[in-house]
Amino acid sequence: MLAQQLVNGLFIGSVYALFALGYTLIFGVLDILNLAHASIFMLGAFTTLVLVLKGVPLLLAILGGALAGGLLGVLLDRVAFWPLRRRQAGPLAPLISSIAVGMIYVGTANGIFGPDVRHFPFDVVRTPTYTIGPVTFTLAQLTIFIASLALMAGLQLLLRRTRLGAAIRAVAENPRAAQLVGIDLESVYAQTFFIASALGAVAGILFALTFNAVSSVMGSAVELKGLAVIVLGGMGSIPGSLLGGLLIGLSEDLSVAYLSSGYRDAIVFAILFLMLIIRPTGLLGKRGLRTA
Amino acid sequence: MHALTAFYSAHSALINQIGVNALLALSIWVTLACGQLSLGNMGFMAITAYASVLLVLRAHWPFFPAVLAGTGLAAIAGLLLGWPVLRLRGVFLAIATIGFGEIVRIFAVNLSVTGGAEGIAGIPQLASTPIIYSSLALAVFLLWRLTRSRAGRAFAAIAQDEVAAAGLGIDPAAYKLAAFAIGAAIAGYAGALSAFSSFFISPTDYSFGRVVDMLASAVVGGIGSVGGPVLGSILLTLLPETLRFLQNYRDVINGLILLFVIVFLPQGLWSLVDRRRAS
Amino acid sequence: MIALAGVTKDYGGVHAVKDLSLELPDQTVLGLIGPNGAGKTTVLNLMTGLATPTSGTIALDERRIDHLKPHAIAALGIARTYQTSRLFPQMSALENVVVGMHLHADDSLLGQLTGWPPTLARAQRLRTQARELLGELGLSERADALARNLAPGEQRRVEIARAIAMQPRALLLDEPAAGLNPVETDRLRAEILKLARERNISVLLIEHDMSFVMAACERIAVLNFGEKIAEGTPDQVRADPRVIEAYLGVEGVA
Amino acid sequence: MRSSIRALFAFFVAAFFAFGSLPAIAASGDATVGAVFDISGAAGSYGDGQKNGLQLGEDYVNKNGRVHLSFDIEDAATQKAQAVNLFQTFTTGGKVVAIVGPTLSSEAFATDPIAVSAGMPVLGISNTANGVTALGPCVFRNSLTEAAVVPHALKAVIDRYHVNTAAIIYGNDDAFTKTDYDVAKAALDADHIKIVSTQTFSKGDVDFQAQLTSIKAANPDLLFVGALAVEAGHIVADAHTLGIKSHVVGGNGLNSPQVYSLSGGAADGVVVGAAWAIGAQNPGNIDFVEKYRVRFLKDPDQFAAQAFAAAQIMENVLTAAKSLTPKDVCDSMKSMKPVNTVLGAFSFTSNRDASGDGVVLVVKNGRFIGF
Amino acid sequence: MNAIPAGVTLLDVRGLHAGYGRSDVLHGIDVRIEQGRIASIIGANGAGKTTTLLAISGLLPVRAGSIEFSGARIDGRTAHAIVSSGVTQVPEGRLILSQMSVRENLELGAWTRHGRAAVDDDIEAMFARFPILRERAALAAGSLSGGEQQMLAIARGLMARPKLLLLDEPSLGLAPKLVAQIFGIIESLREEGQSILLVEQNARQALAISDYAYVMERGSVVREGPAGEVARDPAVISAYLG
Repeated sequence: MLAQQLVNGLFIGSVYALFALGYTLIFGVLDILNLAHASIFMLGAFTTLVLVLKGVPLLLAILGGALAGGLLGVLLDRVAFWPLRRRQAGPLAPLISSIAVGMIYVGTANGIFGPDVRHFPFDVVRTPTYTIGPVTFTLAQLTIFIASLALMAGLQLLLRRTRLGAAIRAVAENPRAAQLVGIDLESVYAQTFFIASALGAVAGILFALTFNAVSSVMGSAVELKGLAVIVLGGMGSIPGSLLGGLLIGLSEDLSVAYLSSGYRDAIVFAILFLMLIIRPTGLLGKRGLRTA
Repeated sequence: MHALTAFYSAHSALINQIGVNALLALSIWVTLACGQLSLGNMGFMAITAYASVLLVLRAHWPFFPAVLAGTGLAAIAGLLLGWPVLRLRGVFLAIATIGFGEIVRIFAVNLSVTGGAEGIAGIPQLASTPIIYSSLALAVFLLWRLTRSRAGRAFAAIAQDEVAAAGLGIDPAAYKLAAFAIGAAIAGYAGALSAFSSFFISPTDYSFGRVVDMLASAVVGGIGSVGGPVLGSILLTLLPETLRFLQNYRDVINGLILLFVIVFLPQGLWSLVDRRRAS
Repeated sequence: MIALAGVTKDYGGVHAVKDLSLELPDQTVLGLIGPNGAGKTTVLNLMTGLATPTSGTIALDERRIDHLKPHAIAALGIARTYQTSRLFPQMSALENVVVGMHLHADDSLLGQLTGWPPTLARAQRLRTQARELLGELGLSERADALARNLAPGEQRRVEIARAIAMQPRALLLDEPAAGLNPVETDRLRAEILKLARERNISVLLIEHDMSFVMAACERIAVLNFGEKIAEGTPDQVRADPRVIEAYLGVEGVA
Repeated sequence: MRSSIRALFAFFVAAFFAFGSLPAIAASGDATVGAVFDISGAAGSYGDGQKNGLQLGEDYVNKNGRVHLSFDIEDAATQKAQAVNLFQTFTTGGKVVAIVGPTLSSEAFATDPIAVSAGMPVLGISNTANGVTALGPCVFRNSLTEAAVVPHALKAVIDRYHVNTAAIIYGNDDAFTKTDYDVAKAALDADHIKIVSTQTFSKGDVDFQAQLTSIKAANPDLLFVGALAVEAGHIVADAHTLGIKSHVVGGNGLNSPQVYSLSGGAADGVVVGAAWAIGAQNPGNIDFVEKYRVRFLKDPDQFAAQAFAAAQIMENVLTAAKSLTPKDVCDSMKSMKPVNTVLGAFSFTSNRDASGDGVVLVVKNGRFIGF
Repeated sequence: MNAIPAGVTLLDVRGLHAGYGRSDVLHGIDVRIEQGRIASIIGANGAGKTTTLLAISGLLPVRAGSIEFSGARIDGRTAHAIVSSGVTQVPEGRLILSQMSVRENLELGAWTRHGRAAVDDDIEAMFARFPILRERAALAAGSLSGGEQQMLAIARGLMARPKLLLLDEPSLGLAPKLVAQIFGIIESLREEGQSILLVEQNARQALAISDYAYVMERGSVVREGPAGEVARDPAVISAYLG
């Protein structure tokens, strides 16, 4: 049973990690806690669902969902953060404006799709189940796990090895210094939001495909977990969000298995709380995005 | 006059909700005034609400002693939470306190004394509109006086530069703990008033969304002065009621209005009332 | 009055301050100079509780203060200013100075909460005193301006007024003349010396402007790589070959 | 800019005073009945079905012509405070003679006392928690509680198969699913079935692998699921994926097309104790299901059926009432004779609860049929 | 390197107004810099020297007036576009990227340029000019001492191959010995033909290495002329040179 619980934890944890990646990227670059991230997670899934129902092949539909998520992220930045940036508002205002945009996004989904839980046609998502020894898992779960790792590695490479990555790191550390060497700040912000939000959307799409459920409130399932992940792993740290995600996933599954399922979330939050008290920078924090 | 009584009898619950929500927004505001973003206030609400309701229903205490005992409990919980999180700032503090609030809620779900998910029904209606509004008036007055006192100056100094404040002999830890305890007590007290004016409580009443509402009310109203959170609560409590006709699209308009205020009214709605702060 | 004995401060294996012994006697103006990164600001941080010595002791009138919290050290009468302004940006200059009176403010909380007239009168008196203090530093007209709207030179003086408002025994100034031109520098030096003399405040100041240091200080200590390489009167220090080598440069002081 | 902000503010002040007259939009017919459902928010999918069912019921009643009836359906958005305000508006507006709703039991505990003190009858159509009808002498419900349906479903499975051990998974942060647990545990204990594993989850969960892995290790003969439709669908799917072979049993919460739409073929064989069967052959029901499909392009669920039945009940109650005042309507409800509804022949017990044992259904090829 | 012959006007600022919040700090500034020369702006704290540089480099919006650079208007352009057109600022407080390595800082300095090989050559050139940076190349820039950081900041500014270098208080907070070194660097840059606009508190030394000087007071230019003349002006001596 332990083996199965570990595998369960790794799968769900990799979704948390992928979701938290966008959170952490935006926090690292702009010092903003973007509470609208969960709504982009949800809208990405809805976009893919609509595309699939229109007959678009699944892979293309996932790409479409990611693209939509990225664009919604850019829009979010434009309406919620850009005006505040211009007048150099304190940290509280962006928190509230991201909540506001989250409400608008969720409300739009609610208006269009209603409150029902939607699902993909079963012939699209039916995946074979594998049993290896004591462990059972589906192809979808395996895919989600590998895709999460690959996307995280990709982001890490982007930040370390590319021109855009250097610009993002420079802006993250000191926007004014970045401007002085000729980096277009707004363009870097927009690209950061695009990447972070596209990743959030992909997390939502994979989540929806694994559990075959899409609903306007699906973001709330990961919203607070995402926070726990980035705190545990270290705000702004990309390997941190992977580690944090996997640890939260594992702690959930193990506390259900060996402690009490009723207190599962309490245990997650207790870990989060203790982490903040003992080491506020998280397991891999401090090094942060800047040294990725 | 008749129209007023008729209006009151049709909307007394809503009027009470506004009063309670204003107190809740003030509870967030107190910690903000000391530079701390504390988002665990739904936990304090729950602690006082359950404690005072159980004291009244099971131990047959009178209303006010029960509520005050519960409020004291919340203040103690505020100190106990405040102490370990003292050195956390900004979003880290916010996240830690959210964790606290969620833990309280999960305990309320799992304990038997709280009635678990089934909650506690049949709570007597002891928190009348006069009680709620005189409490609010008193809280506003005391907090307004507080901001002008030595302690209030210390709060503001810590909020703006903690290191410099300490350099002037202000003990940041003590004042931050005090702010935590005051905020917790106000949140708890408001939670009790809410419980004793709504017949029924259950853990759902103390979820994360609740504290988001409080914070939004405080910021939309304006955190520059004590009147802001009250104004914000009036708007944000009325908004869902007035926008009901939009059905599933209601949240879109809700969000747009919230966004509008944040983007175009940096000092919140209060700046419309108090022109000096309008810039 | 304040005595550092054998103080060492390590940051991750690097000595920011090494085996430093230094005394700030009563009613003295002591200068602390040295190249960038020599550990001068660290010394101030150690003396005000923002940093804790790795080893060694810091005492105020024989009383150990090296493990006290910053606010407790401030309460014992040590005030300071910072390299870059740490005024409370959303408060007026006057309010900044009133907050500086925290330790001596006598408007009780209960009196304020109830609006008790004698308390309100006491609060009013604090404001009057603060206004006078700002006047002494030539800031009467700027008293009600928000601190963040003040010019850097004005901010510097408000910060000094705020520190003086604490009624300290010792005042530690971190580069008070940085960014000021010679005329402004001279004026500030005069103001500081006058305030210190009138109120019996000992001053420790870090400064790069040698004319300021030489004119203001009775004694000067020189740090290099966290170690004290010289201490003495301005003339002694100016002539010290080690100081010239490490800090002043061959050309000496202009 | 400044003036437009002032205008906005003035708008809200005006709106506040204007919406006192909110229920005035109703009442074109003889009697208006208020309805408070959670059409949006977390419980939106239940309120949605309820709204549809009630709208269909309104047409049905008015076509019959025995009484002219209109429902003023308002959305409480799964916010207790909003449900309370709506109840207060309805009870003080003088326009409605009865209220249908609210959607959740937890809301009912907060709203029904308002109706009780105003002498307004309430008909709950989805409140299943213990003690709801005890709130007052005019609080009724047409929803069969879990206590009424779950033991029958369990008994049916235990009688048919070889069952020695059982496991329970339920949502412990929801009054409805918590009641499921209490009822199922009592029933299993009474039958001396050993409970080998008890697991809980929270509202909104989608991943149940951890709990089900523990259950699989305990290898029970029967798995009782105390959940609402969406979570139940995921549980059934996950149980299938993990290869759990136990007989799956559930209550009213599982009586929804969502259970098989979310789990695909995995739902086959799930046994459900419920108040209503989509395939029930009484003529009223066949007609209802057909009309519902035509109008809303999907299958009705139990929430919709119970809402439709509420309209049928109100039709009889209002026809028989001495006058169309809340008091007489309440009296008429108390003395109501059995009525033919989509739920079958319906009557209230002396405690104003729904009488009857419900039905036991099983999922076969994606449809609910009699067990 | 420079197409424009020495002595021709490179930067022409006319009637510049700029400021923060509601009030203007600059009330119509005129500043001109010729190709291959050093102009310096001296003045009291808060006179608007840094504000002038921020407005030129696009970090602060120009409220009125014009800025012409190499014959083209650059006021209203974004900061990064102005860097691309050949104006680079080495800011007060250095603003090096302390968590990135010294080499990465230099590479970022060449952000607006293309051609990897030329950039690498220039990094080598910087290492030759500032040998200490070569020693520290792989270290996080934040671990450098104040003087080293100032050298890195100047080197980073030069990496853009600017037609005009704006230096804001390069000697601020540096020990006297290092101040002399920094001024030595500036002087050698002029000898190479680099046009520079220098803002300095240290008026005496600034005037000593400049060709031309502006004296600012309360947001206006109150005196200008060849640096030698300004340095001998009795009013300037009593106000700024002490």
